[in-house]
Amino acid sequence: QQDDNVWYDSSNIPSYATAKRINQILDYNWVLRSSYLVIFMQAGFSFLEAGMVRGKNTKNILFKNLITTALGAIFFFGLGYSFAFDQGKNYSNSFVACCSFFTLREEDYYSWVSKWAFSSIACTIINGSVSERTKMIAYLILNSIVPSIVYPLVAHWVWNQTGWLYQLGVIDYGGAMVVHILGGSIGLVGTIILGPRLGKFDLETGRPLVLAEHNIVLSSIGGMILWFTFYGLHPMLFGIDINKGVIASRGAISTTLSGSISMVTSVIVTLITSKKYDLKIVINGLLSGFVAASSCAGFIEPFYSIIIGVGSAIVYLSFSKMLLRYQVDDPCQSASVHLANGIWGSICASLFSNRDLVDSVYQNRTNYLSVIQGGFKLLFIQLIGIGATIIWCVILKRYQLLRIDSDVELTGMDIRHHGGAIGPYHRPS
Amino acid sequence: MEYLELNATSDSFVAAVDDMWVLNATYLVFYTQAGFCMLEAGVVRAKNAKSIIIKSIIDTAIGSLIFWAIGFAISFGANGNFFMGLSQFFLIGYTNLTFFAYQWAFSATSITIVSGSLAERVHINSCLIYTVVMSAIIYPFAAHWVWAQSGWLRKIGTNGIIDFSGGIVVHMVGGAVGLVGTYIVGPRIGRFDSESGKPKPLPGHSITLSTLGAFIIWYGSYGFNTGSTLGISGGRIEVASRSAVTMTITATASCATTLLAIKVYSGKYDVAKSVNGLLGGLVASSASCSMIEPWGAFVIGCVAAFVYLGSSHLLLKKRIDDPLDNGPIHYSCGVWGALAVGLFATEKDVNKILILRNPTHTYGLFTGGGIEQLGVQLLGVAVVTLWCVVTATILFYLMRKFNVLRIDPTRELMGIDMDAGGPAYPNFQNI
Amino acid sequence: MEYLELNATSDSFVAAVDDMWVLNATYLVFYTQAGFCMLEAGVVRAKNAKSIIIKSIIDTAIGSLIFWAIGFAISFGANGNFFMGLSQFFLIGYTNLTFFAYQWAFSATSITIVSGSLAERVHINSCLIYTVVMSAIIYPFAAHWVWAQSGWLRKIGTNGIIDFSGGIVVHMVGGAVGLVGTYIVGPRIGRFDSESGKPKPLPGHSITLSTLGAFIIWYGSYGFNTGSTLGISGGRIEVASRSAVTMTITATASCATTLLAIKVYSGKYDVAKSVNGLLGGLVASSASCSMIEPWGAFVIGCVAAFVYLGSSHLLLKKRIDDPLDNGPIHYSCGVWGALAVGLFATEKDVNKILILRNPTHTYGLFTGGGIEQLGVQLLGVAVVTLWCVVTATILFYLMRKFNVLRIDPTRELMGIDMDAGGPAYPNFQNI
Repeated sequence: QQDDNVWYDSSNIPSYATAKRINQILDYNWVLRSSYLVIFMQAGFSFLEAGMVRGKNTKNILFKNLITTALGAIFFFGLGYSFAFDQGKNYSNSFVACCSFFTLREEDYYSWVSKWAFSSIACTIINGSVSERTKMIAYLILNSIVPSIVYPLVAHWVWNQTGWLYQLGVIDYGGAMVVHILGGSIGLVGTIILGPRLGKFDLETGRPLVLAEHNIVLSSIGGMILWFTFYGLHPMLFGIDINKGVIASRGAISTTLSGSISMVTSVIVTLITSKKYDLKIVINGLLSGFVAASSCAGFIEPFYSIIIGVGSAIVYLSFSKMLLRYQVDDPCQSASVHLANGIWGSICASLFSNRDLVDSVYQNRTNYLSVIQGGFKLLFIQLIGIGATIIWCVILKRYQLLRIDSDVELTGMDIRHHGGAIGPYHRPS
Repeated sequence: MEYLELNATSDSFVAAVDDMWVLNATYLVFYTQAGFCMLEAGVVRAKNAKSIIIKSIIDTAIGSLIFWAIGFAISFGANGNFFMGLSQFFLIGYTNLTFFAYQWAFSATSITIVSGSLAERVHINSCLIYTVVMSAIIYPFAAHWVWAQSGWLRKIGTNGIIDFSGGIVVHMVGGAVGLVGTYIVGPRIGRFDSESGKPKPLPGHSITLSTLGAFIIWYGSYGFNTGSTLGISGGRIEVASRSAVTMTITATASCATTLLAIKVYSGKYDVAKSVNGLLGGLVASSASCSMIEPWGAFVIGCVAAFVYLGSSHLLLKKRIDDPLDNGPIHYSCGVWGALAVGLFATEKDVNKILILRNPTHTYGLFTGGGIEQLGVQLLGVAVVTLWCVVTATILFYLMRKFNVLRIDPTRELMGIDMDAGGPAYPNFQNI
Repeated sequence: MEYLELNATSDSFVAAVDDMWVLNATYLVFYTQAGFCMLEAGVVRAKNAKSIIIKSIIDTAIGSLIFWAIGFAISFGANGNFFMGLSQFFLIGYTNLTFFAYQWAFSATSITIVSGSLAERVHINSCLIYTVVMSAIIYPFAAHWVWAQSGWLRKIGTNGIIDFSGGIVVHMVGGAVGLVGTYIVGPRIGRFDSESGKPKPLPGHSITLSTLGAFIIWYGSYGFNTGSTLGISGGRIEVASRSAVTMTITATASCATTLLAIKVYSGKYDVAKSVNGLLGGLVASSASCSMIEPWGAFVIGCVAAFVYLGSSHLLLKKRIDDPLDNGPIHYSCGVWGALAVGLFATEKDVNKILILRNPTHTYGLFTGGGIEQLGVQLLGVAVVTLWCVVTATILFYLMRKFNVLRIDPTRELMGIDMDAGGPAYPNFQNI
């Protein structure tokens, strides 16, 4: 007798291995597994951001990302999921769904995991923008509101079949609008309201000064983890069967190509302009390409990802330059990476998407030809989607963020609020 | 590469998909080794970073080999009696390699927990000894009793003991052995004030590393907790998604509660303790995650935070020095998670899990299933605790007796890394 | 998710699931890039941390682009002859994107290995050049000969050469090119005493980082070694489970043997070398993992440890400075793994793998299958080595000739990070 069946006896399991049933199981499997990868993105972002802030605020940013994830889960469970994807007999229109709070139907469990994973990424992107100078209480408020209402509504519009943007025909393959534009634009507004970090811009000339990141090695761990986990973010939404398997492989390839090209382009451009290999730009250039690919990676021929990648490097570099010119201080360059390239990617979706591929995963709606196939309607629709997301975020962001005292900012938050610096053995120089 | 030809029938196909699910989960569980290693390395001081890493590697490498040779046969070998499995040492004659791989990864996790408790003050040599004993004796017997179909705790009461994915077998066992070890070894030099007896902080050298470790453990826990369905066919994928949801809620609730409790109590946001709260939540969810409703998961998480904080406080009061708080996290929260099965398990889900038997009417106390299951869980917890405490006491007592346990005080002050070929960060200055 | 009606036929499921398996494995293999990057960053000194990371990322990005444009067509393009594939450059007309993605990730791994061997003393620019040559020429030809159905090594003897998941193609090629590179570049300043010629240690700046890297590589190797089944249907999942188990045994046995051998020899526990032993085990298992019994895996692992230690010692004796020991790990253990197929492969498993042909009676020497397979493996190893050595010698010799290889000595002493925008840790004081 073999003692290796801990819980189940397969002979007693009812065999409903019908085609439909197996397909459903595989969908679950695919989505759950991808969700785990996306949750692991939290580690990637934490290290990316922890390395890019100054040593005195490392603990603070790690802490914020941890608590973002935790609070986000609770609020998204309680309120957010219902606003976005309420599937019960309850109220649901094209703008919002309602109101089975704090309850999930069993068949929604796997979907909850994946949607929560997306929402936590959006929140973490915001943390990068407003790092090093925000009061903890402001964070806690922000990270309760975003997953309970801000993210859910956009997710409802873009991903839910009843959502108005979905019905218009908006394409979002892996969260370009719902995650990247949303997180990036809230972060940008936040960082504008907060103002730059002390000492980031010269008081007289207004020129940007260098506030060097304290541990770029850490950021590159983060960047590499993000590379891995983007493979979970991108092909997740649609589940898997033979058609979608092809789309997922296509997405993986386009994602890789777009990120690689974007990174190489950023490196070359920086080499020409400043004669240096700058690791921060290498990492952010790579991520820019991934973000741009998130709108349409599965729907395009791999060839077009070259254009997307080159474009995203230029978008990233010029947007971050523009922010500095207007004295907007974005410590981790989150707005340039996520907002600017989310927009760029969403536009690319309308330029290069293959209609047949889009049709094979989006059901019950009309899709339009992309620009290379001779149609312009999709372009307008994507622009409407981008605009709606940004406007929604900006409106909601107009409450006052509370900034920490300037002496705390100078000493560093780790000492003042977290009981000591990151490592007592490291002597800050 | 391109060697195999397709030759599928639909029966074996379903089985293949099930195995795929388990294999992927196995990889994730092995990956938690990286998480534990980083967590431990970050929490110790820089002068001991290298030695804790080497212990962690020894654990994994040697523990795996021993479990392959001996442990697995004791846990799950064929022809087992109520007490132990008796054959298939070295996997000879065993064919279900997927299941073996998964169990193997579990055993590695349990062993790694111990090295954290003994951090910063024991010989590296000692780790060879306790790894062998742990993976050949302590863990396998507990696993047999709780998990194998012939194990005696499995046969008690209506349902037998329920430990869905290792809250008792992995976490409690690892935590209890570590706790006994840390008690016998005694506190690190400088941990308690020699006059007043008050604890003094010995902060770890890199909170970033330990946070990285915690995130990796969280990620790996999705394999740990949802892979225990051992497949996705026959309704098991719903069990897996339930586990993923409840585990996430428990962990985040525990993390948030810890955070707020400390903020209220001391006015500071404490990263290290919040990370531990997160881990405590993950531990508390592993026994019960497949059988509870989300609200139950939330309650379990909130309570787990106080279980963790309370036991951590208690340890300090008793002047027991557990550098990583592995006792409070893995033992205390593991106990709480095991009991939570008897409190929150729902009828529908228990029947889904225990598909082998007739429909049962014994389940969680708070969900209306009577007190029996709670009693069985309590008994199981007590038995496993007793087993660990007795064996671990003998083990560590003998090690102390033969003087292979604690490093001498000068060495301890200089850092154990001196035995491991110099400091971990030769380019930086230690202060 | 909510988008789709379900309407699939059972054939398409099987194909979809197979693709899903391979895709997941692909992601894991790409993740080993993170592992290699961390490993390399930890092993170099702090002043070169940034530059090695840049090299590692550039390798991956540019290598991927070139392999997509040219390399894949040479390896696996349609209408190939015995020597090379001839069409489907830029993937034009190629539809099996899953297979491509997987091969792609393999090529990236092979290229990354080279950058470790050249660490701390070459221009960042140089990595652009060798990455292009490596991914357009050196790697693709080797892959075609060993893996493509029309490749000439595949057609030799009864079974042809067997390299289940890249022991020859990925590890040996990467290791050999790196070794030639490091020989031509010469040792780092200060590595060998200028008078006695004795090696002096240049310890890496962060052992925690390199351990993390090794753990990530271990995790990624589950994708690397078990994904090569290219699917799970038709009994392939059993092959995958076997690979996972044997790979783990080989790796842990190699790690434990290295650790104990060094402890016996020098009385110290050496983390860096144990980690390398682990990696050597992973490398040694990749050619053979699907065709051996667990005991064979154990033997392969124990031998791999000595293969690694021996070649590492030999390199130092010959005053060749390989900062990461990539030559001993990837080349020597790769060779040993390739030969191990001819020694330990079992009849049953070889027939499972080579399902395309008639039942074969040629397999491992020690398992009773005669000496033929060992001869074929030896020939393959020799051919691939020759190919790599010749092409790499030309490449690096030309680079040295045009002075784009080695950085000037002042720069080398200051650290290459000066070219990469300043030190990696501006908040910390280097000593």
